[in-house]
Amino acid sequence: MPVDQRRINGPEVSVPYHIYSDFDEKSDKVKHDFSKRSDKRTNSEMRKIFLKIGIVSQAKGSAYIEMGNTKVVCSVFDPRELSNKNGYCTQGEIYCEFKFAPFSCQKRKIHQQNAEEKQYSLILQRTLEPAVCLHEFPNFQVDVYVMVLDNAGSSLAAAIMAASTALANAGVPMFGLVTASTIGIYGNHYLMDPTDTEEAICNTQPDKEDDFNHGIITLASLPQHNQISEVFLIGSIDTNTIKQATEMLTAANKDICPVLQQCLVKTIMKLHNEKK
Amino acid sequence: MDTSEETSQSEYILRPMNCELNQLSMPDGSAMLMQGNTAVIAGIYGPVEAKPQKMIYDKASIEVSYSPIKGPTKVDDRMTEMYIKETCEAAIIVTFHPASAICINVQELEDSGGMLGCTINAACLALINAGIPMKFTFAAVNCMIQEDNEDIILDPDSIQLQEAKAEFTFAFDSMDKNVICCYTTGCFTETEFLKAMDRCKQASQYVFDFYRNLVKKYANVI
Amino acid sequence: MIEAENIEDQNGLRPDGRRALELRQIRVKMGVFGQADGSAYIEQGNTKILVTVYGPHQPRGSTGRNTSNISKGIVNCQYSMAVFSLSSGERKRKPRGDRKSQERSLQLKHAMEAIIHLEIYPRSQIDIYVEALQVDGSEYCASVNGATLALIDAGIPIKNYAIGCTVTLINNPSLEDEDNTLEKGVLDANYVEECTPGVTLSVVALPNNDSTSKDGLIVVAQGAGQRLHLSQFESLKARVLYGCQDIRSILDHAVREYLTEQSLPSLFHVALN
Amino acid sequence: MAETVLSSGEKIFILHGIDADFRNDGRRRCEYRSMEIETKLMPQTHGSARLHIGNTDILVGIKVELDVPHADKPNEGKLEFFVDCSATATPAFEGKGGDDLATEISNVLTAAYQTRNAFDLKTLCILPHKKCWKIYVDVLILQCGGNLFDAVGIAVKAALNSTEIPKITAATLDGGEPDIELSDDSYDCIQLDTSNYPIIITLCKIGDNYIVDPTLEEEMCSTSSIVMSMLPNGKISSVVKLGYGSIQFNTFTKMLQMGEIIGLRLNKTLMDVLKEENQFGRQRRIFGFLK
Amino acid sequence: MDSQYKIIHPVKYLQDHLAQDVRPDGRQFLSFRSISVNISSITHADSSAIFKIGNTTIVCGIKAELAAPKAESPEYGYIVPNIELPPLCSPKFRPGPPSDQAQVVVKLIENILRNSAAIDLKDLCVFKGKLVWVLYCDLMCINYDGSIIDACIGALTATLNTLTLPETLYNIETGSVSVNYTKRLKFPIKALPVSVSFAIFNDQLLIADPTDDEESLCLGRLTIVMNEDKICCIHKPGGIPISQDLFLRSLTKCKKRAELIRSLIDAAVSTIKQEHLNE
Repeated sequence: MPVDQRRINGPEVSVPYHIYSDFDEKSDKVKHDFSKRSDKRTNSEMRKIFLKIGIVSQAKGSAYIEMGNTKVVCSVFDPRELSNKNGYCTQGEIYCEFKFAPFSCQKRKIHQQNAEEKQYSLILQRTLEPAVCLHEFPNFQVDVYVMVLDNAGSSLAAAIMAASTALANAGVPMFGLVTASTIGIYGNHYLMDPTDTEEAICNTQPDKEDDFNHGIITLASLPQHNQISEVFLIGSIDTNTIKQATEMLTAANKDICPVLQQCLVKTIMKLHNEKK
Repeated sequence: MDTSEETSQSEYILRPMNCELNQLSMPDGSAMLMQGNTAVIAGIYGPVEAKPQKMIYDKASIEVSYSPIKGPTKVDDRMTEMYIKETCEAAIIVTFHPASAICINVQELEDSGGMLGCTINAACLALINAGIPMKFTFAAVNCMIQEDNEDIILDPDSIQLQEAKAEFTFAFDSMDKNVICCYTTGCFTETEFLKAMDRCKQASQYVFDFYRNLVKKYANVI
Repeated sequence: MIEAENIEDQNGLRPDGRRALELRQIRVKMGVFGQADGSAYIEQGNTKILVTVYGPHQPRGSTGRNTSNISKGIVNCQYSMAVFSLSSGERKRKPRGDRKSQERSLQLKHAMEAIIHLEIYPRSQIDIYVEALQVDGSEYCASVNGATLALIDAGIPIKNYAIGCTVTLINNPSLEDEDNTLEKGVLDANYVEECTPGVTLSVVALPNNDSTSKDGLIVVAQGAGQRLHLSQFESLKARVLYGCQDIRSILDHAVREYLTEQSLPSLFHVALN
Repeated sequence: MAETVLSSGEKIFILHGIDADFRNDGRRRCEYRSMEIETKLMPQTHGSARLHIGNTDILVGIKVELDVPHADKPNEGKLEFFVDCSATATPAFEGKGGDDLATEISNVLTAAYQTRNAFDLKTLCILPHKKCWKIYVDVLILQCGGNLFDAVGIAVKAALNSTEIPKITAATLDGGEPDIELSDDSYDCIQLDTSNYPIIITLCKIGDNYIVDPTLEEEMCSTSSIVMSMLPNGKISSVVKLGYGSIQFNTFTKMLQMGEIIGLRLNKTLMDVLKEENQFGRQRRIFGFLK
Repeated sequence: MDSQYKIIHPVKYLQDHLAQDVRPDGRQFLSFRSISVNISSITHADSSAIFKIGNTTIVCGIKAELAAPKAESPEYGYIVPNIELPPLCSPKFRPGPPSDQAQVVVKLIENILRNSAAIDLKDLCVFKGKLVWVLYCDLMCINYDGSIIDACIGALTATLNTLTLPETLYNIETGSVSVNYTKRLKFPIKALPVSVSFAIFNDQLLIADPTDDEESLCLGRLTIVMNEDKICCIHKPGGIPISQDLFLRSLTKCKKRAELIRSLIDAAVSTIKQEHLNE
């Protein structure tokens, strides 16, 4: 790989220290206990959501969301005219860019977007498109930038909610808010809002068990309209389980919606009071 | 054209300076400057039409590219470019040429200490040669503080620099001798800094004199 | 994989059993794709090339904007190699965009500009896209041949067939004393022959119907690292034009067959077979 | 996909046709077009397949290389998908034009094959920490006439099914350095266990209905579709939504169920066909693009 | 009215304010914005800090990795600073490779780190000639509102101050590495440089801690980095010439400010230590 001359470069190869074994060679894989989660939640309990609006003063709209240790910032800018590559476009466009900060994950991320981040960018775009009145800004593009500062699981769901709140904060016309949540499935266990270690467990299949459900589902919906705006499933799950899980997720999404609404209303009220 | 024999006093304070103007045929102005063994060549194109992305509607945009002697342009060189750019921007009357660009290209030829100062001086000479209107000319002087005896050495070469505790590069304007740019490395105290600045300010006069003599000479030739 | 030394094979035969002036089997199919304006598939031995032609249409993108010449049509070529196309076993990193592909695109463009009646298409663009599916030597020449066929399929008027053929000089000092036809250059080299330390000349010519008169050469390129003595050039040229003539008659036959097939009412299709 | 523009009248016509369960080409909503598939058509690859459905034309080549395992997964091999949208499909794909679509398709493929239930990367390991196989699945899209995802999914499975990995006769560690010996006989090779490889099914929502195997025109009438990958044992290994529309919850579950039934049937048919082709043996004539 | 005026005629808007001896955000010429530090909030980084100066927000995270040292300096580890000015933080930036500005800032930060001798690269050595630590210091700008260097240096020093590395052993015979995940050692920091930025306007008008609007309209910028009682960097890349008097004024102002920032970082670091003890 050519060296990037636009940065200060370290050594050519370096390895994270996590791959090395511990001093005392204990069995490094601790069996995960599904009756008790590391943060003392029940399986169907979500982490607390902390949401703050307008944290990026330079942006048109912005939001910061914390779900447990997952921290995501999102900002939205003024619409820009589309570069006329295919002639006039009767609909507006949303451009999303999703990035993990280099220090946000167990493994250091490189500065360019990797395949996963590109995929998440596309998912984010598809999630937001049904919610935004694209016909209101023809031939213009709204940029949505998402940065995950700390990824402790369910970062995609957090990013979706941050983005939808930031869009609302920026005053982009929308049909409704988008809420999202994630569920991890491992056998008969349904783990709502999994942490990153739980995500890693749900992603791997135990040995010699073919008929075993495992996987992660992220579901984004427009709770005000009872619509699903995006599903992202990965793993190996049968249809009935998916049905059951999506039901749980839709219910959760409905519950989250007031949190977002309240936060938006509070910001408006604060602005209003300040003006007075 | 050799000018070294005339710089009578400066030899004791600064390394001998040599300059040839109009070395390059393509640019609108060019200067090859040697300060001791440090040598650079600078060429100016401009004012030319600016690229749409870089155009500023009410003034000229200044683009600098600095190429090191070997290898591709790195992060370090961006810093040099920024210093040249902002120093020249202060001197050039940018509002004279709205929506146009002035390109300054500097090529390193040899580095034996005081590179930044040398590039700034070469850029100034090239700007004079190109006839770009300027508010004032500017001269950069390099100096260092020695590690053991804390002496200030003006315009050190690369061997002297190995014993430097701190190194300073200042650029002064020709009118009030105020500081246009200032670049430092190493740790130093406030008094050391002020002393160094003072010494450099005095030395800058020799550089300005050098400019004047040089221009006089070339004016005759032309 | 045959080692390069095996080329020293006696009896004047080449590693794949061909004579020096023998071409590989050429198989052609025109109109492979329904959606393109013109398309062709050509096989020269194991070199397999797919070409599609779109246009003439309104110029678009960057090519359309910065054209100084509006009195003639624009030819836009893209040469791309499938990542799995290399016969040598390794996998290509990128299908296009590397220097070699860009150079090929440009050479192809020059060749095609020479045969298309561009003056009847002012302010329009013709796209020629080449996809190399399998590469076993002479792929540039095969793509020129394929592009010509695709243009015919698209119904774009051309002046003549542009025919590409390679001639390879197998420099082998050990063979010098023998009378050797191989020594004077072999036609339509495959990958192994191209890898030999000789020089490979890719030539695109516009051969005429009668083999006597020779039309101008258009593209001469690709020296494989070795110098070519000027005295050898004329004999190589003669050889390669002979090869072009051969290819032309094969392609011409294929085109005529295809067109008769197409012009017959569909009922007759069965009868023809 | 060479630039199709539909008027609203045409769109309504297609929509009404689908409402009546009678599509433009005479198919019903859940019917596929007939497909042509040919495998092992490219001798320079370890496995290959070409799929032709309607106007869609896909070529898949598989190359296998020796590689070093990832440091954090020392006993797993590697599987990499690369999709190239060739400009032969449409001039819009020229240069980097097709990259967005290509990323989307390779993302779906990666997701579909990610679970160990589908593809066990451990089978590709030769010597832990030292040597493993890396399989490159390279998809070349030569023409698109709708339903790319399904077509790519089938073609990839067929190509993997035809893949022959050279047999390793000896793998030893010589002073910390791996030493691998491959079998001399080029016919002596291992086949991949494709029994539980997924296939991809797209359910395209048009109006109030959903259809499979949409043509290009039908795709233009749709605002959203569900792309799911089905494992032959009845599991779903990935689901994503495409398009800018949203879907009602009930519709979504119905689509999933429909996809499951179709996926299982399609997979069975595919495997039967591949088996049939395999019975022709090595003497089978290869048609390629000459047919 | 105010905001429209600002958009239509930004230069005049600022000048009018300055003529009234007040800045657009209500500050006096030489007063600073409030700062805040938040330490160790990022769980996946080896150490981290969020540093805010007014609106400007920088998140710094350090990831430590292991690598072989350079042959010419077998006992020296690596420190790799990097600043990201993503499009997220301001409409001025576009996606893509680092802009010229980001490159200059990162170079400056590297210079400051080296000049201040805040860290000894020998402390990063695990086994001479075989294994050393690489500290990837990523500075992420979340909100870009001027005085970016001050915020970066603040975030970086706060992060370095809380950095701990797991105890690591290199076995020379087998060449294997083992890491003690439970025992983390504090990384020693030798100095605590503090950077203070100024903007200069017509008639030698000095403004401390400029916002983005002020920075983009000013005629010259000056950054001074203090290292305890010494200066380790004076950065003035160009712009309007300034007198010696101005240097003196900015230096006095800088010293006071540096003390404040240093005490703030110290306080933040010690509360973290306190928390650790309590756990």
